Amino acid sequence: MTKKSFRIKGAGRLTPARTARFTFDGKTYTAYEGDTVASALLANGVHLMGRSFKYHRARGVLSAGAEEPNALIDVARDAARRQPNVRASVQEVFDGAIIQSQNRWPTLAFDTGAINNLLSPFFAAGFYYKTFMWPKEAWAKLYEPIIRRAAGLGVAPKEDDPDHYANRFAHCDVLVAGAGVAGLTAALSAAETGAEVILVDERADVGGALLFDTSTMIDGKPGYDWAQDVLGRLKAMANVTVLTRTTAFGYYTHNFIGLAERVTDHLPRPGKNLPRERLWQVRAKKVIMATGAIERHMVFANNDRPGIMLASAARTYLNHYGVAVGEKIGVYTAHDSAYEAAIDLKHAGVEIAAIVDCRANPGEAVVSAARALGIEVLTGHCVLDTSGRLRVSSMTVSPNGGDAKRRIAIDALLMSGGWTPSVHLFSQSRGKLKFDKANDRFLPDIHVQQGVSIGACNGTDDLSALLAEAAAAGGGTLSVSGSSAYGWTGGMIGAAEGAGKDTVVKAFVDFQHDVTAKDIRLAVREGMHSIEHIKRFTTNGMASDQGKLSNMHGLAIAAEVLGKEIPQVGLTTFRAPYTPVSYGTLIAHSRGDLFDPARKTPLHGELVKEGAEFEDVGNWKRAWYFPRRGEDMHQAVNRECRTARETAGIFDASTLGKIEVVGPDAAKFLNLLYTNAWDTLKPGKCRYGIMTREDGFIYDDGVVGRLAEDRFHVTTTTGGAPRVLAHMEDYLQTEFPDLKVWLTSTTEQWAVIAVQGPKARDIIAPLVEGLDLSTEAFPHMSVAECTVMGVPARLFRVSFTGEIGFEINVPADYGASVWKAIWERGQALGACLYGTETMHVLRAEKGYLIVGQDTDGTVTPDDAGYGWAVSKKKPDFVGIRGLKRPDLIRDNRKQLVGLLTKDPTEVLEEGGQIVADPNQPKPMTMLGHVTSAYWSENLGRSIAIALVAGGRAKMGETLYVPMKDKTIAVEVTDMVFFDKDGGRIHG
Amino acid sequence: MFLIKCPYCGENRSELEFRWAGEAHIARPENIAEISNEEFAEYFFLRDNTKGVAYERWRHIHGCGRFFNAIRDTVSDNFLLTYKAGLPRQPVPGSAPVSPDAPEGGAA
Amino acid sequence: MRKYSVFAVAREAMRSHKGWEPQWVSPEPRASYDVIIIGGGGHGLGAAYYLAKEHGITNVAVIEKGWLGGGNTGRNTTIIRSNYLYEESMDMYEHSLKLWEGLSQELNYNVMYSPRGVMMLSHNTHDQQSFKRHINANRLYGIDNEWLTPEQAKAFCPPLDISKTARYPINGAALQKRGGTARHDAVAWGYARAASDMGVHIIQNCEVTGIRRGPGGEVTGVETARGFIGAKKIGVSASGHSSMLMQMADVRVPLTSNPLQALVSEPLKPIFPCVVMSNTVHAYISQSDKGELVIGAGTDQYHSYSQTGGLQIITHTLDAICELFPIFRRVKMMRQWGGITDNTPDRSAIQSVTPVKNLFVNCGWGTGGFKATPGSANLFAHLIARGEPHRLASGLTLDRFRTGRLIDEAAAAAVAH
Amino acid sequence: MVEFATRTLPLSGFHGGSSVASLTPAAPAQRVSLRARPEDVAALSAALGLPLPTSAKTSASAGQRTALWLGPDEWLVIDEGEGGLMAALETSGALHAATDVSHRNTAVVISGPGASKTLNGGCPLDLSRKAFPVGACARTLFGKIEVVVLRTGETEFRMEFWRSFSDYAFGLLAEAAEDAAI
Repeated sequence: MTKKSFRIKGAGRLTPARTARFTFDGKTYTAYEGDTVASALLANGVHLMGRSFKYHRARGVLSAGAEEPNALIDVARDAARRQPNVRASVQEVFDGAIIQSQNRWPTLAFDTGAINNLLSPFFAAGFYYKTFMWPKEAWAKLYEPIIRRAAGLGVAPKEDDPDHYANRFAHCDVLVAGAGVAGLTAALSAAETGAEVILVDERADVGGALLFDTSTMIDGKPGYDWAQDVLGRLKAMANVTVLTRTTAFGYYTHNFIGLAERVTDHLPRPGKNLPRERLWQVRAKKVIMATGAIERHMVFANNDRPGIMLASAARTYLNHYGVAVGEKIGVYTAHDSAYEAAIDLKHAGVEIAAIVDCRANPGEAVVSAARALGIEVLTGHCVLDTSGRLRVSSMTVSPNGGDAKRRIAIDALLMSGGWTPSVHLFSQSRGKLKFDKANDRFLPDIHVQQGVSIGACNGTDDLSALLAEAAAAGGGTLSVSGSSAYGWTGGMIGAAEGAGKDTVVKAFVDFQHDVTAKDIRLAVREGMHSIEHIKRFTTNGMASDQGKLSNMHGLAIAAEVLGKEIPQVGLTTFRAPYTPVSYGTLIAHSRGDLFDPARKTPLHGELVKEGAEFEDVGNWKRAWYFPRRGEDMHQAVNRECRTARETAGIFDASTLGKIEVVGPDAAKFLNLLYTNAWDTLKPGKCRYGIMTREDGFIYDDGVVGRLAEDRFHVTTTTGGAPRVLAHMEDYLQTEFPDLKVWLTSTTEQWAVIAVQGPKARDIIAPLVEGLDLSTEAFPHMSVAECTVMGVPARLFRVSFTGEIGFEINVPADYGASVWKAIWERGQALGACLYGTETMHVLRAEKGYLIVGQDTDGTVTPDDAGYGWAVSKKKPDFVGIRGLKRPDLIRDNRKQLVGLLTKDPTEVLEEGGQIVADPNQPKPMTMLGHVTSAYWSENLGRSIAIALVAGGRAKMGETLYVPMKDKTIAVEVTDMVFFDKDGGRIHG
Repeated sequence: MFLIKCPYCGENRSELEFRWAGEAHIARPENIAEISNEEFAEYFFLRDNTKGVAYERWRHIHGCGRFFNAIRDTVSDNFLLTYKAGLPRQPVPGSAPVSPDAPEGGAA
Repeated sequence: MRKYSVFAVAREAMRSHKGWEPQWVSPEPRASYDVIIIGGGGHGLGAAYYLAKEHGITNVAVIEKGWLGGGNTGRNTTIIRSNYLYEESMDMYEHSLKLWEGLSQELNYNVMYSPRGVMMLSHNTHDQQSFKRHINANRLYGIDNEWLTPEQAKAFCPPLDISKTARYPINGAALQKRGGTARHDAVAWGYARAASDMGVHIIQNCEVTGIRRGPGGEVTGVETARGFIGAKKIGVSASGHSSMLMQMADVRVPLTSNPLQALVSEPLKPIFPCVVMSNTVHAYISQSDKGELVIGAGTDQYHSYSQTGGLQIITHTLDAICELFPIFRRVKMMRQWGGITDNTPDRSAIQSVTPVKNLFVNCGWGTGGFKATPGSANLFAHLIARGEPHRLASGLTLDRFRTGRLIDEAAAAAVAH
Repeated sequence: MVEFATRTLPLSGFHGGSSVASLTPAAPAQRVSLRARPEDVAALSAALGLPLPTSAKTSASAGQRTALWLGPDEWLVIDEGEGGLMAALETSGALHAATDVSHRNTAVVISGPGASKTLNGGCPLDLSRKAFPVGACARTLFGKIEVVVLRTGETEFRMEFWRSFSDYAFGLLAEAAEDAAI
């Protein structure tokens, strides 16, 4: 094969001086800068670019734009920067691009998957619903894997994407989607009024149809030149943002538009600072949709061979890229626009074999112009079939309804079934469409958001009318005039003559998914009468082009078979995105460290220095345990537990939620929000509080300290802090708005250092000023404001370990410094640092519950053994009624109890289920589950807490926890395992 | 992503700043401790879940922090009106005023 | 009914598939039926099928306002599993899973039930405790569910990132091997075809506008776009629209209808062998037989019937997906859509008699409706036929909102999905 | 033998930005979350020496004090000088709730021609000069965290946020500043 160029000298707008080299399936090609992969391959005479989804049919590029269903390629910059399923008609060539074809094995030209084409009679629409059912197991084991391997198109990336992406929120007065004649005019009109304008176009260049339409003149200039002028003017205006290579992919509620801007995919060596793509989240006061129209193909037998493409695509390749798509070209059309493609190609010196027009009376002007150039025009004719294995080589032409067949040799065939307005964005905005019967098209009818449709997407065909409509949409006084060489008429939807009613030929409606006219007919025959059923049964319109070409044809064929009007059959919903959008773009910055904030306490740096292992608790990073050299977690926790009780332990409790409740009605408010009574709590004292929701189940708990008559320091669980504050605000603002009290989150104002153990007082005493720390002066459950190391602090005498304990709150910036001083003293006295794991063990030894671990949203205070915390005297609190419901006061509710394994060395599994009879058959009756279970180094045995039905009445009974490989016998006990009389806490 | 006019901030802000807070004008019974099981279920669980014009609460949680009420068409998702908490059920804009004996929500 | 088989397909292939009959017929409605089911999704069509098959009640109509399977049946991400926590849930979902296992053969319609395994990722101690509680409960109830180490999870799903440096590292997973997916449309169509074959009338494009009651308060039929149709019994099975329908009979139900979104990628060669869920980061993903990555997003926060949702829900979901599977960042979203889920306060379904005689309701399936389809349909048919719930659905009644005996899968597992 | 505690700032060591937006941690300041009813605003204003703003999205400054309207009964009062806010409010005699949040919040100053673009990398507010003039402020979101944004100059903003989010806030600001420069 000789290497031959299909570049036409003098045609197109690319500069031959700037070239790029790329490979396609391993073979190196040269492109001009600005070429798409498709135009570059066509310039090299390559039409075969892909294989279809189901039958693996050889396919060439069909279009020159985003609607491309066939030429899907894999584009790589390097091993990690590879993206499958890219449209060759959109992807610009960059130097060094590695392009590969997809869905073929071993090669694109010889694909064994093409056997499916031979078996296609078997693979009719929906065939898989009717078979592969026997034997029963075979679907998942045999058939499905085969089908899955055959399906799919591209190969997923195998490496983490090293590129980064960006996000930008933006607001504007006017967003214009589409920079063709209408969009440019509207944008300029709007911009001249001073409005903030964002103009977007998915292509690299503005102009829209002007990229191929060289016969239109605007303001006295060739259309493309005019477009460049307008672009220049817009870019010079400070109130205008022009975004090319940017797709308005979704029109969401309340004029919110998603844009995907492709920043680097066309660059040979993008700077490291550049994001690959940028997501724009735009809120526009007005959206002007100037999204144009998409040319339809003709539906006839074997309309899918490489070399067969849309007429406007061929014209774009010629007039913009300077490439002829063949040397002897046929045209099959139902619309005048295709003639102009033939005329342009003819002028460029390409032979036009014939124009076959299914209409008896096409537009006279185009016919005469074509004939004047010596082109054969066959009106009232159809293309019955084509031939050619990897490239079309002939078309068979016949008069409509006639028998005479003529075979014409060709190497490319241009089609036009007319133009489908791109109402995707409009439809996504939930606008209502109307059917324009005269032109077989759906057009925008009622805009339900602040938007307007102009130009081809609005069915405005006449250039002067379009310019006026666009200028008016922009809101300015701009006046633009223009003229087209020919007025276009015609168009058809549905099966053309060559795919007539009763034929069994493959006349493709949806190219990528290999849906043919006969598949649509079969669906209707099987009772699929709704267009949504037809779509789902045949998969028409569900390929990656989302039916841009196929929807109208499918609808028309269905309507014809059903004997209904098109609007009666309905239209499938247009869904975002308009074209596929990379996940990376949608995620933008939210990856790695920015995926979800990792909250760190003021002491985090110190904890790291001390070798802490961390665990995730909600968004927080909490110190889990502090292993010393050679220790595993178990050993470290045992040491920490022992030391804390023997000497003292130091713990970062900063993540504990804190809410400052301030105002004369503070106690009254807390009375309503907690089950306990608060008016009896004296300033300087603390109380453990339980919060229920209206349903009576435990919502949160924590120690509340009263600092003054009108000021409480409320603590919450770490994970519960935000929701507890929201819950409180809800009641305060909407149920008790007359209370004089305000809430402020102070979680992060304070670093909280818990010091627990017999030597706790000795450790902190020298650092504390202005407070007598003796038990007499400052007993358990006290709170005071004092000075610690010279800074104002709040000191709590509280304990979550059962030991004498203090929680020192200092302003967060001082936390690290105070922590260091405490740890220095602690070390000298033999104390340890401990983490959340030891905290859990120590509290379990004392039977203190953890909301969310020992309770789960179905546990009442009484179930948890905290019935005493529910005031019997208060006339009202949130939960008072819920607690009285029948199921909450019935017998045999699950109650928190202690469990001791018969074998003291056996540690139960948290989540283990409890039964009375381990030998009963499945399904077993389960009495409850183990909520907490630990090895207690201090007790030299395991301990556990469990929710057990009627648990408090089962003290001393033996129950069982059946595990996968053994059954563990346990005894029901109370929940306090260590220091049962509680003397140590007052020590 | 909705655009919601906060009646306290007086301007449209992104839904990201707001938290939906359920149906509006469901007042907590004053004598809640005394009501029947059925009444409690009615208050706490049963909802109109209106298809069409619905009254609902929002909170401008990442803005001014205030709860407020809204009238929204749950089919189109268009807001017809937003108004401050504590105001009685407002008439649907463009419709006849609510008759004085129409059931009123409480303070909520 | 013409039996579907490989031979039938081969025979039809020889004659251009001209011999296939409509899968279901859509006759003119009769003046009245023994039972009318409102809602032509999988649950409603299935209930009609089981009424005919197991209870001998064939004078049944399924009335659908749009097209069959056009609601949540055709909009969900098709996850099937039964490893729930509470006995009421295990009863229902395991019953359902057992029916899934033989559904293609039962209906002579390949619903493509694919037990490829559903793996739920554990990211922290709380997840681990919760998952083990489920696993142990499931095991003692006779339901498969097993704990995997991170390495085992990675082996089961190779694209998974189990590195310790991830924002939320994985500390294990719960795997139900019998869980998987099925082809959603096929479920609706398969039930419609089988029910139609037994005489059930399937009436599409017929919106119910009222429920008529007799002097004793009992239902007597429905007002529809095509006139009044009488019924001795009515079953409402209309997911997101259940509130509106029940209000036609003056019954209030504890439901909130929320948008739920999903999305698919462009088709890819097989890369993702199972179903993976993570409640902590909110991600649900599998790969369809066509090769699309099917991803379920969270619900939008507000109540709505718009079948659309916000872009922020989608981006948040994809954040999580790409954090778990970083290789997917260059994969593209091809299509997104929304459905309307009907959520109860305890995130468990309602299948119940109602205060109105002969009116039955099946609703509140939230995000879990698809997996329940055969089981729910089967037990709803029992409820309608017998007038009282089947043992396996006896906990799902409306009465629980009065007594407080909730089945709070949400409280127990953070998120039910 | 009491040693004195020293401060460790959450953003110490952070610096960055791009050619169009510099990112600088703000100096430590005293901050008070102030809550009060409308009838007490005058007395509190007098005590603070600046008029507490009563319109949404506005702030008021006097000397080194700035009061930001956060809600109809809520202000964030920042004093970058001597402090004394709590004491001053105490003298007002008016009903109010003041809570010291000096250490809860930290702040970054974003400065340069790309400042608003940088913020819009994560903030959904309209930050155009028209919608958000100098002195405008709002509690809002930046990416996944809650922040308070104050426009301190034509091309300068102060962004306040809770200290545990420092890494996230600065990380996202750094990426957004980089992108704003493109």
